[in-house]
Amino acid sequence: MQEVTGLYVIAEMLRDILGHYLPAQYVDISMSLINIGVIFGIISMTAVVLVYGERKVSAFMQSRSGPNRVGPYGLLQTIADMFKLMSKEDIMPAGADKWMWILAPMILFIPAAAAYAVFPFDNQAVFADLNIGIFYFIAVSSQAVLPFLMAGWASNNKYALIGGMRTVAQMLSYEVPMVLSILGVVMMVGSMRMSDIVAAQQNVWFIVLQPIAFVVYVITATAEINRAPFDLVEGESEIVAGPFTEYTGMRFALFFLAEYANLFAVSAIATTLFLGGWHGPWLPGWVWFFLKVAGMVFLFMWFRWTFPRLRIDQLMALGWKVLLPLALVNVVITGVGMYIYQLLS
Amino acid sequence: MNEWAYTAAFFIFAAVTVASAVGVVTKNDLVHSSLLLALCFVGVSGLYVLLQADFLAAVQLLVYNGAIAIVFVLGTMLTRRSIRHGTNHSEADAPSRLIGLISGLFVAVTLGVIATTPWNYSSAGAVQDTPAVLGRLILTDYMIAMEVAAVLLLAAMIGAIVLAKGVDEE
Amino acid sequence: MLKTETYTLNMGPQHPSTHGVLQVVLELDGEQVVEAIPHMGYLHRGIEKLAESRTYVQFIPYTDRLDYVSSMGNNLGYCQTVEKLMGIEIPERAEYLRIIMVELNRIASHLIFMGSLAIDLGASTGMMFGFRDRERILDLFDMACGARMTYSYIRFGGVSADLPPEFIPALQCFLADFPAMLEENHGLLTGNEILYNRLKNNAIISGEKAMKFGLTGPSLRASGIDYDLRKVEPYGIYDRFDFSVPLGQTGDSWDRYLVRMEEMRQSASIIAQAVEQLPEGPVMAKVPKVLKPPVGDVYHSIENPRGELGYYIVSDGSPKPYRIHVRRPSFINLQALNETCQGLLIADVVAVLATLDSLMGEVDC
Amino acid sequence: MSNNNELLAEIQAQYSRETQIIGEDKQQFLLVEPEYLLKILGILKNYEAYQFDMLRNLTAVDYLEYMEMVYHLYSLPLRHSITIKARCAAENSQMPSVTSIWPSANFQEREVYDLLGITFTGHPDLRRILMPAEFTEHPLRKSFKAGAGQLPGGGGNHSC
Repeated sequence: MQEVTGLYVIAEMLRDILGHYLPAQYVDISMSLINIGVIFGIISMTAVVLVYGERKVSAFMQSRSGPNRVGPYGLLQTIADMFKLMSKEDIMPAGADKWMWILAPMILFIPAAAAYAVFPFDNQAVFADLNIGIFYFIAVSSQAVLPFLMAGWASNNKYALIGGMRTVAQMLSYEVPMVLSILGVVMMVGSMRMSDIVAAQQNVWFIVLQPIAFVVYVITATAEINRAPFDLVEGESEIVAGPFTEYTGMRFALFFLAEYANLFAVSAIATTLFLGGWHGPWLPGWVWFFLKVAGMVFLFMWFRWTFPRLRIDQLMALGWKVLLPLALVNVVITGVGMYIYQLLS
Repeated sequence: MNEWAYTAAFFIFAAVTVASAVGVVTKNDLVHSSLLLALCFVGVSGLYVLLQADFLAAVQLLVYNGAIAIVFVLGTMLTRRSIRHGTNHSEADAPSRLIGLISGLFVAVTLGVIATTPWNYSSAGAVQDTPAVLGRLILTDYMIAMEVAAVLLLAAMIGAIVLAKGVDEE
Repeated sequence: MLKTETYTLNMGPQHPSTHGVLQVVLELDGEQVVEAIPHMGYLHRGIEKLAESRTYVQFIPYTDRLDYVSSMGNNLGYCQTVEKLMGIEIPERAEYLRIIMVELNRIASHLIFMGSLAIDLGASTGMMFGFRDRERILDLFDMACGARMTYSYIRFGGVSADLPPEFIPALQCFLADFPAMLEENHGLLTGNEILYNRLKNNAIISGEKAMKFGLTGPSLRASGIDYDLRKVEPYGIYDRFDFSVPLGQTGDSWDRYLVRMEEMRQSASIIAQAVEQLPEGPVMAKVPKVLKPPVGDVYHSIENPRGELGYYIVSDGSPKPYRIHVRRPSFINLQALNETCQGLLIADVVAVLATLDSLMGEVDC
Repeated sequence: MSNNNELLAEIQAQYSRETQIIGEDKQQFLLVEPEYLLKILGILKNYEAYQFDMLRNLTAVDYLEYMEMVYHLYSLPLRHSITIKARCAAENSQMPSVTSIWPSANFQEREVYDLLGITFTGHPDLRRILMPAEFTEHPLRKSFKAGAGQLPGGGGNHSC
């Protein structure tokens, strides 16, 4: 094990302080609660920061200045928007399936938040360092399909329903190459534990050893979180806003919160799997982690603001005919490479 | 903390599983039924976690909830919306009564077996790295079984593609 | 094998990509279009009826509001028709100014086409680029006539005002920058694999079909039919300029896009030639205060960015027209929508609407 | 566009029974009897000497005593144009549809039907195109006086 640094030190300090006042068994519970609180803090902060970031990035790419009125450099624009959304009228379409309609955005938020439990923000700073960490992430993020479908169906709106149907087609087909692209990394590490994966990259990042997997992962991840050029689910010029068409105010905001939470999540996974997680010289580990995540987020934003949208048949063809074989080939190459490496050493 | 937390978690997951399973049968709307089925799967995977079978729990989530339940829900949603009420009849007609009777008998027999079996408690600790062990088993002892299943699934997939593509009219 | 039922989806009149208030009733089989029937009239203002109670001059501002992204062309078509009816000769300088304005407006209009096509296909940056570049042209118009959208700049006998001194340097600056702008747009959109795949071999309208639908303008030329009124029936002084008419090969959406992109370059070349040859002199002929065209009727058409814009005017000798009919290219081009969309996906309907480039202000008149 | 006077004279000479030339020297048109309209237009489109393959513009004018249809034709291969007119009664106006010759007349004939109330026989889909379906009048008729409240609901509720 490495020497203990960064966030873990803070956590230990906190644990010490709590230990003075509370009996031992409550310290664990309190620390869990604090961790959960921190994770929710991160989720809501990422949404606020990323919405602002997205607007500034898009403005930069479109030679505009972006938000610049509310607060210095428009920093408070997202906060203002949040208040605006909260004050909006809550409209429910006639003929909507009431409970399903209300539950959909809330349920969507659960997998988005649950995925954060396994991110190694820093050395030892994982809420739950499961031995099936990355597999847990895949399983949890696959749950995002149902809420979209519920929202689309419950809205009693054809655009929403088409959007819901597209979600299923898209997410199910892109999950397969995504899993296979991750498999290459898992094969090399021999473990699905997030901290093991990061530790294995101390010398060489996996983006060097697994370039194909990285490319496949980035493309499939873009599709998983429904961002351009794979934003067919909301495809605003075709189906208005897909499943979100009938949602207003806070419910609409919840969808967006989940979208940005997911954007952060896939970037964090890319960082963990391919970019060496919290490894990096000079700076503390968690700073490196967030810097790399920011880089990935920027990449996803760059995609969104330069690419047109694919058509549904092209999307499916790309997923099944290009990415899936590519990911399979990568698995084979990895296996052969590992075998040769073992023979040589 | 651990003891009562686990107990509480068990009862919560068990309640969710049973309640949603009952809902699947009694709900009047097929779409609601299939969504409750998804919830039931989630409850079951929670129970797996409590049994320290976390890999199995994740598989349950991914395969049953992430794929099978979605296909169920999708299928039911594609039926026409206007006639969705009463798509899942639960009238007390003769076949329903018969099925109810058989199910009741099945439950009674199962409960009886559970109650009368002398269960042995395993003293061995839970396997820590389940995926590795499972992977090794699948690729050695159960190789043929897995390959057979794979071929079967492939055939099913080809069949599905043929069905979905349809045949030209002429 | 699997039996599926079709369903109806109302696209519009309030929809992000119908470019105004067009309603397309889609009959869908899954995402595949069985039928796409356009319903228009949401923006119908009865301009043709209004014309009958206005004098000839009073009708000029109404033409601005037809195809409101290429108002200069509408002004020109109407003024030339009335001039033809009355036999008014206009000064040389005015002729050149008209050409400069109309061609600038063609570029502005095609930039909007490019932008709206981009946003309809999900590339919002393309739209921003289009509108950003168009802004330069609107500034020029603002300089010349004080308006950015509804110019009424071209009048009977010439144009409403001579250019301010700062106009020509600004125009030359724009012309110098324009190739770079176009290059940037090509780099963002034309070079994009996804855009290419979305448009190439999609929604093919053969030359024969284009004639059947009555298409005109770039959409017709994309199908390979050489019909540009600036060449086949040069109005104004178009015969004095050296330019080529870009033609498409297959008539797919990609050709419709490329033809318009190339037309922008040709327009810029026409403007450059016009600026070079621009004579000094008056910009307005002597035209009577109250226009009373002789009894008779006349049809005259010009090449507008969206196709053949024709005016049919019947005069009974009074100061007010007896009847004005406008042949609106957008309206007639919409005939292609239904048949072209059949068998395509929803996403393609949007692309077809964008590449046919119908503008509702003109469709509904 | 120059109206080709010699061409007009030639056509008129050939089909003197069905057509006549109206208008002065600079503005000459070929007036066709409605019952021969389809025949003459068909000849104009298909005969090698004419080849009017493009229907540029189609509209109608209300002259109170009669309605006048105007067809502006153009030939892509031969690059010449011609104007054809045809007249029908102001009441219960009826005209043969030219959609069988030029399918592109579809929308324009619908527009004329909608705004001027000329019924086109043989049109595949003769519905109102700009005005709401339940509107009963024809606004471009000279007898139509525009005013408020003529549309159902006071405005223009389009019901499709």
